[in-house]
Amino acid sequence: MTYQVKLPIFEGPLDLLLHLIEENEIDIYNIPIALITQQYLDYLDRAEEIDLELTSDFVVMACTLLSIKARMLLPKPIVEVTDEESELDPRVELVQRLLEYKEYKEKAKVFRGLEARQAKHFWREIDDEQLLKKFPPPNPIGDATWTDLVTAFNEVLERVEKRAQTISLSREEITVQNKIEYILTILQKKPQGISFYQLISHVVTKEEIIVTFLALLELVKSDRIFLRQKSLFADIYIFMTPTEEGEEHAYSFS
Amino acid sequence: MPTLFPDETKSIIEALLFVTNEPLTVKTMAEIIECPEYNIKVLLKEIKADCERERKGFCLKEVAGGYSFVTRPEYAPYIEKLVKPRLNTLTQAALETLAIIAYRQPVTKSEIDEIRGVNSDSAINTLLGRSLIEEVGRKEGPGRPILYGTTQNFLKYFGLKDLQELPEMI
Amino acid sequence: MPTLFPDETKSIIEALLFVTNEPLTVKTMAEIIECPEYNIKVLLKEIKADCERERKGFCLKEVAGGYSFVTRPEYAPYIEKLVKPRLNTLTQAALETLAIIAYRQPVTKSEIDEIRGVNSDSAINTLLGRSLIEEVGRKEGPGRPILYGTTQNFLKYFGLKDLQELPEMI
Repeated sequence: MTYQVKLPIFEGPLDLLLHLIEENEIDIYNIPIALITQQYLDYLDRAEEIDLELTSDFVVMACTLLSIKARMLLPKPIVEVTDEESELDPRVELVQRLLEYKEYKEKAKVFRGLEARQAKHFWREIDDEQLLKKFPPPNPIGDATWTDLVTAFNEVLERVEKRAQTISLSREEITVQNKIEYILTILQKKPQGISFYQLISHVVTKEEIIVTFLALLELVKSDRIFLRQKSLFADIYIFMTPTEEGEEHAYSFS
Repeated sequence: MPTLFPDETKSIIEALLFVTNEPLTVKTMAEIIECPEYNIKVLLKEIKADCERERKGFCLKEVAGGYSFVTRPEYAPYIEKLVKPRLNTLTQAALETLAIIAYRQPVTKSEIDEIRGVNSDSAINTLLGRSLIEEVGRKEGPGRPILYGTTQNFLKYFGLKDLQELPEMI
Repeated sequence: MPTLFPDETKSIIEALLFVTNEPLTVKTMAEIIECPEYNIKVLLKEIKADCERERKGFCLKEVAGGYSFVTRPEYAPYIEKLVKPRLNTLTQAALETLAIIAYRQPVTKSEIDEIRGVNSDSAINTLLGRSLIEEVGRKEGPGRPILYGTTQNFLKYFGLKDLQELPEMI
């Protein structure tokens, strides 16, 4: 018997964020970013666990949240009092996007209502064939000429060609889980450690860098690896955490 | 369905007659409304009388064992002015379908659908109704689907002597 | 065409409304009947009132810039037994995308993606396929992206008179 985990599906990262905000009854202008980020990441974890297809947009938003969280944790630089207002709240841009999205989501709800109302109105079925018998046109082709016929045929052929040319490119799915496994395999081969830049040297997409970073955070959190950095902005070195038994244990989400 | 007042039943009959262009039998209406056929018959008489008395633009007509709303014959000149332009011109879908049949005949509906990428049922019906295409046989194979080809009428209206005259495709 | 009595003009309007399932504009009716638009408007009001008073099975509705007879919503359960129900309802993603296009038109795909925070390709394709939106031009600038807007069918689908009705929706 398969056990099915029910997880609400969201239209996108903003939809998920709005849901979390509503669920926690939070003031949208004053989002407790640490709490929301945690809940957001939890959702992604669970979604990945039950194999829900999430687009990279969700991962990008996770990074935005982490970046806001980081900026809010950083001590405010001591600035001499200037004329300028105190620095901008890092959440402002996100709040703006959420508010705008929320507005359209509500409008979509109104459309849903109109759609239901209209579905109860039925239009008269008109049978043009019957009308044709009653009002036979003087000329069954109207003002069409054979040129129109050729044009129409050409258009169809062009469409066929276009359809044939459209190759569906499968999006490379990079999950945090996969990345974690990949990092652990690399580290087993390199007990001397590996640098972050080495880890992402062959990576081409922004998404994959982000996923790599998330995987590292996850591994640090579960104490499977530890990081070292010689100085500020220097390359980050990644090492496997030595286990007491001197052997590695299987990674698991918890 | 809840119990209905006669007036309400009458309105429902009107709604049913309005929405479809097929003649409706008393039996069908009685089944849908869940009421005796006798009641339907009485109400149909009333509807007919109402249309006459109020000189509506449409009247109730008994045709082919059923009932149907039809427009008053004396308004035909006005209706003609409204529908002629619509009936006269071939839609893009009909034109495309006709072009495929002309160049690929004999051809089946599913082959046409395949080429156009959409269902061509209504376009084929239009073309049949205008006698621009016709059934020219059946294809061998499962289901023995109908094969379509163009008619003499098609050649006549496009001013072609025969199919060889069809402009060659680029 | 001969000079008509107002009652006759009214009947002709009813007849015209009976043979089309697209909203008829006052202008079209006035041209066909050869009478001033003002008279048509007055008579349309009368027809609307008649339908209400007599509780006909259908009523006159102002939609998508024209007028059309549609069945009364309360009889939908009976009508659904007779004719096939309407197309599937739109998905949440399609509705969100449509809401953005309706209020922001003309708008590009990337502007829609930006607001929704996700890719809207498949939602846009669904809406194009159902003729609820269409290309209305190209935006100046790099890549000259396609601009989308809503169609007449959009107004018909949601039962709106015109786009002016939109801002009041909330």
